[in-house]
Amino acid sequence: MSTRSFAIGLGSTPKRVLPGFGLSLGISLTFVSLMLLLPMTGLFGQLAGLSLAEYWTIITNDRVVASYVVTIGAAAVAAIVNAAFGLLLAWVLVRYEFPGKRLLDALMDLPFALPTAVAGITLATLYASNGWMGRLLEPLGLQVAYTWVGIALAMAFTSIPFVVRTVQPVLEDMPHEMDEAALTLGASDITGFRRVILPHLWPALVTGTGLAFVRSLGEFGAIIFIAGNMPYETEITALMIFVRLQEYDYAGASAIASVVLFASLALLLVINIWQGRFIKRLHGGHG
Amino acid sequence: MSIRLHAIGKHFGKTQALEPVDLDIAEGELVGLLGPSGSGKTTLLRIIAGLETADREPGGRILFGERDVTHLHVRDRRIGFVFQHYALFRHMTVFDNVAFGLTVMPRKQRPSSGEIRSRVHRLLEMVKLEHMAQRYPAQLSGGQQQRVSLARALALRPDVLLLDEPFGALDAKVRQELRRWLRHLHDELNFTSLFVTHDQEEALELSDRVVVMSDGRIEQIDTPDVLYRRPANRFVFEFLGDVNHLEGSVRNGVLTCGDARLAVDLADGPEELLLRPHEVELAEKPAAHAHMPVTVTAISPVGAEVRVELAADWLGEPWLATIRHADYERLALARGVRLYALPRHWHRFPAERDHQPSKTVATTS
Amino acid sequence: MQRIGDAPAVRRLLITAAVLLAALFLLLPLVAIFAQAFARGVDVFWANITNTYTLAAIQLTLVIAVLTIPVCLVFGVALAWLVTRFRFPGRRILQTLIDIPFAVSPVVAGLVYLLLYGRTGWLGSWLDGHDIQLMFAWPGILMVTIFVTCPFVARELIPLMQAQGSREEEAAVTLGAPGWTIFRRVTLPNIRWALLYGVILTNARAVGEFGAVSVVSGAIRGQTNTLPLHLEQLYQDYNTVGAFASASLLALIALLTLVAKASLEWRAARREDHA
Amino acid sequence: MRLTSLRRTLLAAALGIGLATPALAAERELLNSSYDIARELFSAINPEFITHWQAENGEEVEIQQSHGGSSAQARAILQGLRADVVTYNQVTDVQVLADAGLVAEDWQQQLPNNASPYYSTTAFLVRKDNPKGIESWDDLVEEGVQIVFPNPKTSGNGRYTYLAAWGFADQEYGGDEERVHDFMRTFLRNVAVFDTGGRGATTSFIERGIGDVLISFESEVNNIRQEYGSDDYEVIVPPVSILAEFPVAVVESNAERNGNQDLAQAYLEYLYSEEAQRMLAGFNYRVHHEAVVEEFAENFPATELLTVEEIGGSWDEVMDTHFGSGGLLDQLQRR
Repeated sequence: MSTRSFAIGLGSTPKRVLPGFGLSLGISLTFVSLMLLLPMTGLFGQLAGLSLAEYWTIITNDRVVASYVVTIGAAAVAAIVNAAFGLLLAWVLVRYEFPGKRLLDALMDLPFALPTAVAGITLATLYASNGWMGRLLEPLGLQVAYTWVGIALAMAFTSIPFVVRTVQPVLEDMPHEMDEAALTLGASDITGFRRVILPHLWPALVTGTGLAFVRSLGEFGAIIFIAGNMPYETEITALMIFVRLQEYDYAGASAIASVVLFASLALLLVINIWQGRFIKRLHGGHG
Repeated sequence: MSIRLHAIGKHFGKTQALEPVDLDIAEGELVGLLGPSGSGKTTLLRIIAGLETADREPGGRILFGERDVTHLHVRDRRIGFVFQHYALFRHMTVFDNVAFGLTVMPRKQRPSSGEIRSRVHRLLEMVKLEHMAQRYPAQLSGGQQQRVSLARALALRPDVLLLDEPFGALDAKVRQELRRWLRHLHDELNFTSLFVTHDQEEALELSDRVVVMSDGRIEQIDTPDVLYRRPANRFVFEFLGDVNHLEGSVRNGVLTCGDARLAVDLADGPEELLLRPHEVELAEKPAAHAHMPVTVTAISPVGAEVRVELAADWLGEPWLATIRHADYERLALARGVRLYALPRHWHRFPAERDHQPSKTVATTS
Repeated sequence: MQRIGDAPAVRRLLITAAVLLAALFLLLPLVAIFAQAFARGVDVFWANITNTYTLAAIQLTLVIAVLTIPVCLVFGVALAWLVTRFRFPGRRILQTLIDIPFAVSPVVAGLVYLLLYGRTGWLGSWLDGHDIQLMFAWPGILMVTIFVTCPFVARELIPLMQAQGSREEEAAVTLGAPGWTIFRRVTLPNIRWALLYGVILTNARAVGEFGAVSVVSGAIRGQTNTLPLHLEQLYQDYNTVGAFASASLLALIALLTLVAKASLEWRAARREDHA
Repeated sequence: MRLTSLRRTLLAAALGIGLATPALAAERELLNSSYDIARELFSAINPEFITHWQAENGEEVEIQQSHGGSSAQARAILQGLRADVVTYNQVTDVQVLADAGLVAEDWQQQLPNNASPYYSTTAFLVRKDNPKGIESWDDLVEEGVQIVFPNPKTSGNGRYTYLAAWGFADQEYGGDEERVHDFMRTFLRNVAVFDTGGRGATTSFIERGIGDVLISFESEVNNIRQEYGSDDYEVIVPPVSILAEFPVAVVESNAERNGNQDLAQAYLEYLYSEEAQRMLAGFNYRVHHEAVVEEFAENFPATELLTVEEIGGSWDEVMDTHFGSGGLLDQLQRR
């Protein structure tokens, strides 16, 4: 994902002076309906075949519920780790000059560019107890592969660019007077960072972390190799969907998928609304 | 608290932004740093603030009173700094912005929250924004934001107040108002202030003394009055106001330029004389010492004086003269009217003595 | 210039931490892929790459990517133009809808296509009756690939076009330029880097998509196996070196993507410096 | 984006389609949908069959292979993958197709041995010298034994393992349900990793070094041992285990549509030929052809093989009571 893709634009939109409304509307609507909405009817068709009670039973099956806990827990840990790690990386990339900076910058997009299945087998190879990393970590009592730590790790890997690439441009655009104002008022580095810089980055950081979290909820390919898939302990929700498919239980799969889908969309919506409010406060909008 | 600088210079990479300078500012003084962009004035201000570090060589020093702050971090210098674009914290209310400096003090020195509240309210009262305390910066006008910024800078009762083009981003009317108000505030609280501006009018109006800078050098430090009347060099003279040029050659005490003649007390040779617009009088007839025919090309009777643009064959660039409204009426000026210019004073800055005091000659009409 | 966190010790600490973490977390996996691919020497690697089925998989993968890009391009540009240049009811909803592929797990994305176009789906049964096969053939793979990649170009363009506003286009309208000319001569030069960047991301994802494709591919070796699927099968076949050889090809494409992206950014940064 | 490069891209795309569309050769093509670990097996068998068919009929044919998880494969056919024949490792996956009317209802009667040309059983792979002394199922519930086998929820292989353990316990405890459940609970608790498929389990056991014993098909564990070095691992075939059939069937509607009925039938029948049976035995599958059985006798230790029916009734019942959502497996795994 790009440096700028998650920024919320503030440009105003004019009346229809410009040409191309019909054409662009036509293309967009055709595409959205055929490629996005029409297929989704398949999902809802399956759901329509379920009574509310059946739906409820499927999505509250205790093994499935356990998978929610594992998935959300690991995704939350991954998101929090990424928030810290992503902030550090964005900070270093924006604020400091050092040899290899461009390389580091380019490397940030690797998880998006690398197919998740490749990431999955590679992480599993690295962090298994006889892998390069596993060999170092195991003696320290930290088992990564086949534990929820591994799940969180795979999630963190696939979603780190969300945080870096949302925070980076905001940090770049932050005027240096903000730092200076804080310093002239006697703030220490830590206070200045906490009270001036962090609040400034907050919308971007929350957005990036939120997107990372959403992405982690749906990730399958990268996780499944390293998860261990123990019932109640290291089974993720995406696996529950996969299992239903193996059982030819399309309705069940659709039901669980719909939970993830709605949770993700709701979260995206909340992020958008919240960010809109925040930005309104920073940039005006009286009252 | 006085400010003393000794041999403070600054390089950015290979370019010298500031030649080593000395500067003394007395306690309670309000001093303007004036110069065109790139003259080093902002760099100097930021070095005093501690936002930039002066070059190690030649080992300059900065003293606030008796306190050597040369190697002190900006946060420990106890200065107030006002930024050109206000630099308010956008995510904080006006109140929180002003209170920031107090709330980040180490716990031991930090005033109680009640005291912070009353101090901030006193400051907001002073900048006439007490009713805006709970607003966010984005909801204020530029002038209001700059007042908040000032209140924020004063909250810590700094020894020294530094302002970087404080009114540069505001429109003319607000600028005028804030200027007067700053002068008041300064006289009332009596802190030592140093501000940067590129607007000579602002510098002359506001300052006790003005430091004129160009190309990383201090050209002159003086009161506005002296500065205007006795500019140290041609740069200062030209920078402080409109200038009319007269180029010609002198022979036997008379400077000739085309069909214009002016009696001067100078040796033979080429000369360039400079005149302020108010130093040019207009008359219907030439005088004994000056025969300088001109044509009026534009008149602008706005303000306390009338500005008249003059052109002539012997002039490379048109001249500007400012005359009183009474004279304007008496002479019945209109575009196309032919008159004679009569210089009352002129100034001369010989090139080889660029940095020497100027020679200013009054000619009696 | 004094800034927060400028103290040399802090700077050194943070840079070291960032570089170390990035090396362990991001670079090491990349190294591991190539290390595994060449674990049994260059010859074995080469034999795996030039295997008929691998070559077929590479070809299919590239074809899918090449077909996906223009579709995403047209859609992305049309949508971005629509939502940034006009106000109309439903604009926000439309903008949210294109996030669906981000919110849907790829396996589910494949599933919904299968449920619709598969033999038992309502469209699929009709198609089956007319002997048209979309699923388990390259059109199906193309369709799900478009589904998962379609937001990239649009998401790249929308913030940019929003920030730029439409003054320039309006100026062109006042000068009497026809619509297509406005787009080609005014809009396109302003957005071309973002556009290209969107294409790069689209390509990266199109080449690497596994979850959605695996559901609709049918995995017929030499026919409907894309490179990621082929990789997974080799892995299933105890051919670790072969799997990682394919993985290294995908990683190589990823690296090319990163290089292309980085060089675009540097170019953009240079242009800004000159401006 | 330069327009010239765009044009070039489009041109390449057009060329690409031309290349990607399978060449419509005159010869007939047969598509075999199979389970994912059978790739090498059919890579060996297919050329032999092609030669055989050419010799018999003078026609040149081509065999295409599709491999994947057995259930996913059957699902693909349900949704329109036009495979002519299926060669699976699970009866249920063929039955699904029969239920949908794609495969003859009496498919198990259409070919010998329940339409299962070869079979296998569930066996153990242990590390060198068998340090935990694992010989049979009851050794697996010992304290500290770590087991690796694929998830019965996602893998047919895993289901056989689960059922074999159940069958053993059922026999051992004479049908005492309480004790069988206890046994199974301990057995499942000793599982170190539940990979989604057989290959994942192998990787965990071999490459990641997890667990003391890998449970998989006898054919698999033997292949693994050959692949990864016979010195480091030992194959243990327990005295009691399960009969794992590898069912095959013609997908009639597809074969008809493709005009491949004769070819499909001949292909499956060929699997019963001595030639094919020998190849199968070479891949460590147990076969029925007597001469071949005799030839390979020492590779396949005698063991009591329980059928699925003996353990838990029909596959349908087994799937319901054991593996369905909320079934016995779920209950036994509940914390």
